[in-house]
Amino acid sequence: MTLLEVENLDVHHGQLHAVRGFSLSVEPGATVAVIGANGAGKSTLMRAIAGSHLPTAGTIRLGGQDITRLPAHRRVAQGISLVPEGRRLFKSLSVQENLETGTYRAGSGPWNVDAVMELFPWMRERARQNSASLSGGQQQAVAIGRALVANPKVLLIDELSLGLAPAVVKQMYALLPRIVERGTAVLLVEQDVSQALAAADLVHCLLEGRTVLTGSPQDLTPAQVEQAYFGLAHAGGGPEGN
Amino acid sequence: MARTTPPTTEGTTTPVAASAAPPLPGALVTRAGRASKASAGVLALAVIVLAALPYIAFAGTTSSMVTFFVLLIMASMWNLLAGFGGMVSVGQQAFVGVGAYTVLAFANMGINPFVALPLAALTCSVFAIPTSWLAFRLRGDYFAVGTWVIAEVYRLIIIRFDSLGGPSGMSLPGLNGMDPVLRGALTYWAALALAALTILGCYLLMRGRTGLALTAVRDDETAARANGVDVTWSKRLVYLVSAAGCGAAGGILIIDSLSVQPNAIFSVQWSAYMIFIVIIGGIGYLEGPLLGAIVFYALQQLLAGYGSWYMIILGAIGVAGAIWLPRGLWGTVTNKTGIQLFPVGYRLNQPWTLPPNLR
Amino acid sequence: MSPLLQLSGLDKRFGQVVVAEALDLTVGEGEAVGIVGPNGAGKSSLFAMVSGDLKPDAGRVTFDGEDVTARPAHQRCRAGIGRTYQVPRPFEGMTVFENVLVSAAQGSGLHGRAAQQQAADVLAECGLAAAANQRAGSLSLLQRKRLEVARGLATGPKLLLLDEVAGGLTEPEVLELVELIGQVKARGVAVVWIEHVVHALVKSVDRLLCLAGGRFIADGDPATVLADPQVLELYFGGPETEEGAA
Amino acid sequence: MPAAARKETDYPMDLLNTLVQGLMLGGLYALFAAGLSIMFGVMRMVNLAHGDLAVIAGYLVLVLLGGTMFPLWLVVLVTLPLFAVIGYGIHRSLFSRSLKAGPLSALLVTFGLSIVIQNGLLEGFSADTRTIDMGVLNTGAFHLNNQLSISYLGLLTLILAVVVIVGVQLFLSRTRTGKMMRAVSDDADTASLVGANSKHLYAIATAIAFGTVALAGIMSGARSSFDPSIGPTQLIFAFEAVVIGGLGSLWGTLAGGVVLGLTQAFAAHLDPSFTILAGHLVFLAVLAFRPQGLIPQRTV
Repeated sequence: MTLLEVENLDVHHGQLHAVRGFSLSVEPGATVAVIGANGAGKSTLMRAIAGSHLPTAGTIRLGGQDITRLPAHRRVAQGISLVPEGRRLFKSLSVQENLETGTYRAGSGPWNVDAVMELFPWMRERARQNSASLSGGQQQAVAIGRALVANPKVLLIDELSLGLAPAVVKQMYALLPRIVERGTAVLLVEQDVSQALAAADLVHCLLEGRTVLTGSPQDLTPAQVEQAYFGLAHAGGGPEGN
Repeated sequence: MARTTPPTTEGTTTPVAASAAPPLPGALVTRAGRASKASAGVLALAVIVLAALPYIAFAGTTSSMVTFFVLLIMASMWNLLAGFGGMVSVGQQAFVGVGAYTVLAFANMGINPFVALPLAALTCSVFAIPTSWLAFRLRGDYFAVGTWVIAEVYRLIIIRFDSLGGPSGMSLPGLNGMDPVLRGALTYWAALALAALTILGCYLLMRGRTGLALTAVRDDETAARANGVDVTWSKRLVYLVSAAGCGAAGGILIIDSLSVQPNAIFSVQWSAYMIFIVIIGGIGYLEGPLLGAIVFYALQQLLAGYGSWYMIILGAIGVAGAIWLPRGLWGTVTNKTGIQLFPVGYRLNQPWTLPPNLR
Repeated sequence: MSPLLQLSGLDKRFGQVVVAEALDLTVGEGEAVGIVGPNGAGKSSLFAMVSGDLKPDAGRVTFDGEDVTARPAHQRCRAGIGRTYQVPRPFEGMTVFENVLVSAAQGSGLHGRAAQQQAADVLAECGLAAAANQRAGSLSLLQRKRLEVARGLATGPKLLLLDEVAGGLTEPEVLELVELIGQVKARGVAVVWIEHVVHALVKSVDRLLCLAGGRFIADGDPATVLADPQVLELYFGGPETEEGAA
Repeated sequence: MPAAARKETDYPMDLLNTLVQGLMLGGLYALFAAGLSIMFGVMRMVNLAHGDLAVIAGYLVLVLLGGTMFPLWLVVLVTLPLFAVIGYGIHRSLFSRSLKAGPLSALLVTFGLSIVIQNGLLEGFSADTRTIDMGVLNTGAFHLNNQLSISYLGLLTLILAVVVIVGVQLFLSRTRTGKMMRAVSDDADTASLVGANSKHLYAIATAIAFGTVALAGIMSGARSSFDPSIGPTQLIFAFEAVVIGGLGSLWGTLAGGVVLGLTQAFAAHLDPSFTILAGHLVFLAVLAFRPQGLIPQRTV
């Protein structure tokens, strides 16, 4: 049965029609990636699924239940957690406290603060430190941990690799299987195409708010992806290329 | 394309003149429409009728109208300050008080209070310079309460001067010998003249180069700065102008009541009135204070018999207005109809709205 | 080309985040420079430091032979630095014409008819003449982006900073914008353009730089920079993984 | 001269007495300021009706004492939670709407509320001044020697101020709700992504602020007389304590209250008519030379 189902979603960001007729479905235990250049509407899409930004049209269903109009803070208990773009840790809270905020409306499941600290052993030593003193990669880890302890059915990650050193990006992606193996589906948006292609079971490429290319990574050629990504050829990147 | 008509520059073209004839093909912009031509006429007529009021109405009526003009002046000044400068002050009573006491001080020196009125305005803008230096360190809510404290400081300093009556205040010398009817009429005319001057002054200010910059500051400070507007200078100018206006209003108040009481003249109530009038009328619109003052005055007349209930109702209306009618009455009207009483805008004329090859 | 804008040793950090580290950049008169780079690389902060919205922690900004590091934003604008904002910031309560008139009157210091003339001309050039008397708050995204450019131009700049003016536009709209920037260049105005819509950028600039982690990692003609392994790695994680994914 | 000589010898004791009185007055100001500081710290909102709420609490206690057979401690115990509940309700119905309508709106709404409260009280209780009779608390004091005495009420107020500030500090740092409140204050949008309902949490902050200001109003009503119009004065003192101490820092607020109390006490010692002005001038001096306040660090 489909876990998360998005149908014909339209989202406006002020005057900007950021997401246009977007549809997607995520199966339990799957990793789905949405790729695209900046301004393609990826973050707006994630925020709409998480409930921070109400869509103008379309429906979002979780486990068959319509949650399109549910406010963000109530979606957490339903099983949706978002790791927001730019980490957005609570800067006056310590590492431990940041993780604890995630348990506020947590569902039951394998994740708790201890389990996250086992995943990232360095966190134990720095638990009392202010989160603003962490490096970018460490902040990203805390942000993922904060979302995980709510035991979401679907974990949304907005720009996992953003602003991180390549080595750290590899570490972050290495984590994903360990999250998925405990039953959580992952939906992520990414500018870093290669990592997304390597990690995902299914890829959507977004250009100006529309899906221009979709498929499993094995079936897509680099030329197709590059075209869709930069929009160098119009009409949605056919395999003919440049 | 003949573009031989004299240049249309701001300030020199009155709304009446600009709309008297249809714009010539070469005129670049128009500054006023037909509605404003009518409204200018109505306003001028209103001023003339009001000026004749002491000859037709009872002294009681003209005396209560003085309050109306004072409130109109204060509210216009607060609108300039908060609506265009983004500075929400709860401390404008500082200048109301300083203005009143300046008239008193000059009267003590033997200068006619009516003559002292412009001096009061001037004194207030001088006082506003060091005040702004301190107050401009604060933003938002803190600016509001900070200006309030500054007003309190002015009050506490002034009551230390025994020559100005100390904490209990004193009566205004210099007008005692005058015939009460004549004095009442003179006060009325002074208030009317100042109110008309305030509105005209605001209009001319907002119509000119500075007004355009101020409107930009109102809409987006950062973008205004990036497009060459000296935001700090604009704000300081507005602050000084509004101090002067409130000072003149304070001067009228002491002339009208012939005495001053420090707690009353420095009361935060004046700020409450200004805010109420502007919020109800429409903040950031020149028409707002005028409409708000009329509503306020009407409510005052209607509810005057109910004691403190009057203020309770005013407060409640203010709360409701701030939440549900953020643009005020005038903002709502003008957004729906596009009507403007005081057009300060520019309309680019027909040929210029076409692409160059079609002009 | 004599240098118009010179940045030397700019440093800026917000807490742990470095947005500029010993940053140097020289832009010649009339030169068109593009800047690409991932989100959070410090591109918008760079503009803010040039236009005076943001104070660098260290380093100097020299414009037209003068050190402007300590000058406030409005003075830099009057000196000839025009800019646009990534998220358009029109004066929503004013008409389009009035918006541009603010820049013409305050930014380029023109008075009366001359300012109005300049505003009208810029509107025509930017394809906004027909919307001149509309309220800026009612504009579409494309029109807002054009208005940003129009205001920047009306300040009479020697240097125009464009911050993602093509983002969020449809393909034909982007092409119209590219044409407009071409006209600006033709008038001898230097342009620095930050853009994610890379194909629009490469059509317009002579030189491309890539900013990452607060420093420039590539600088050269657009084709070379876009083929630079470091740049590719930023976007696609390096050429070898690119093949690996196929 | 014998008179002058006697004054000379008493001078240190005199100063000590002023210091003690100033400290206790500072405690009262800190108690007033705590609520203002909490609301600013959590939701960046200045409640201009803050002082008037304290006055309502004073009148409510008077009414309850007069109308019921309840002893004072029970009346206080009823009043504080009642105020907290009212605070929660007012936030959900009024403040949250005004916060959404923009920063100007919140200021205007609370200012309007202040006018409504002042005039409502005037209508209900007339302009006569009143005091809350707390029996021995009002009059009693520890007499350390014949110059130096510490009044029960002053000491209790100071202790309550410290207890309230420590208590709120512990609540924010130790409890789940307190931590979420800090999270919401940092970034309300992100906090909603971990399940925080910012309206609810803000309303709790308002409830705490209302409860503490009610306590301040009661203590102040026992210490000196009050009438419907003194709210704005209380607000200004509280505001000065917050700014002197440093925005958003509760410890700073305590320090700010004490600085203000000491300033006023020493000024009164020199010239009673200079008392209030001296406090204002210290406040303006802080604005001019140390706008970040004494303890600028944000702890709320």
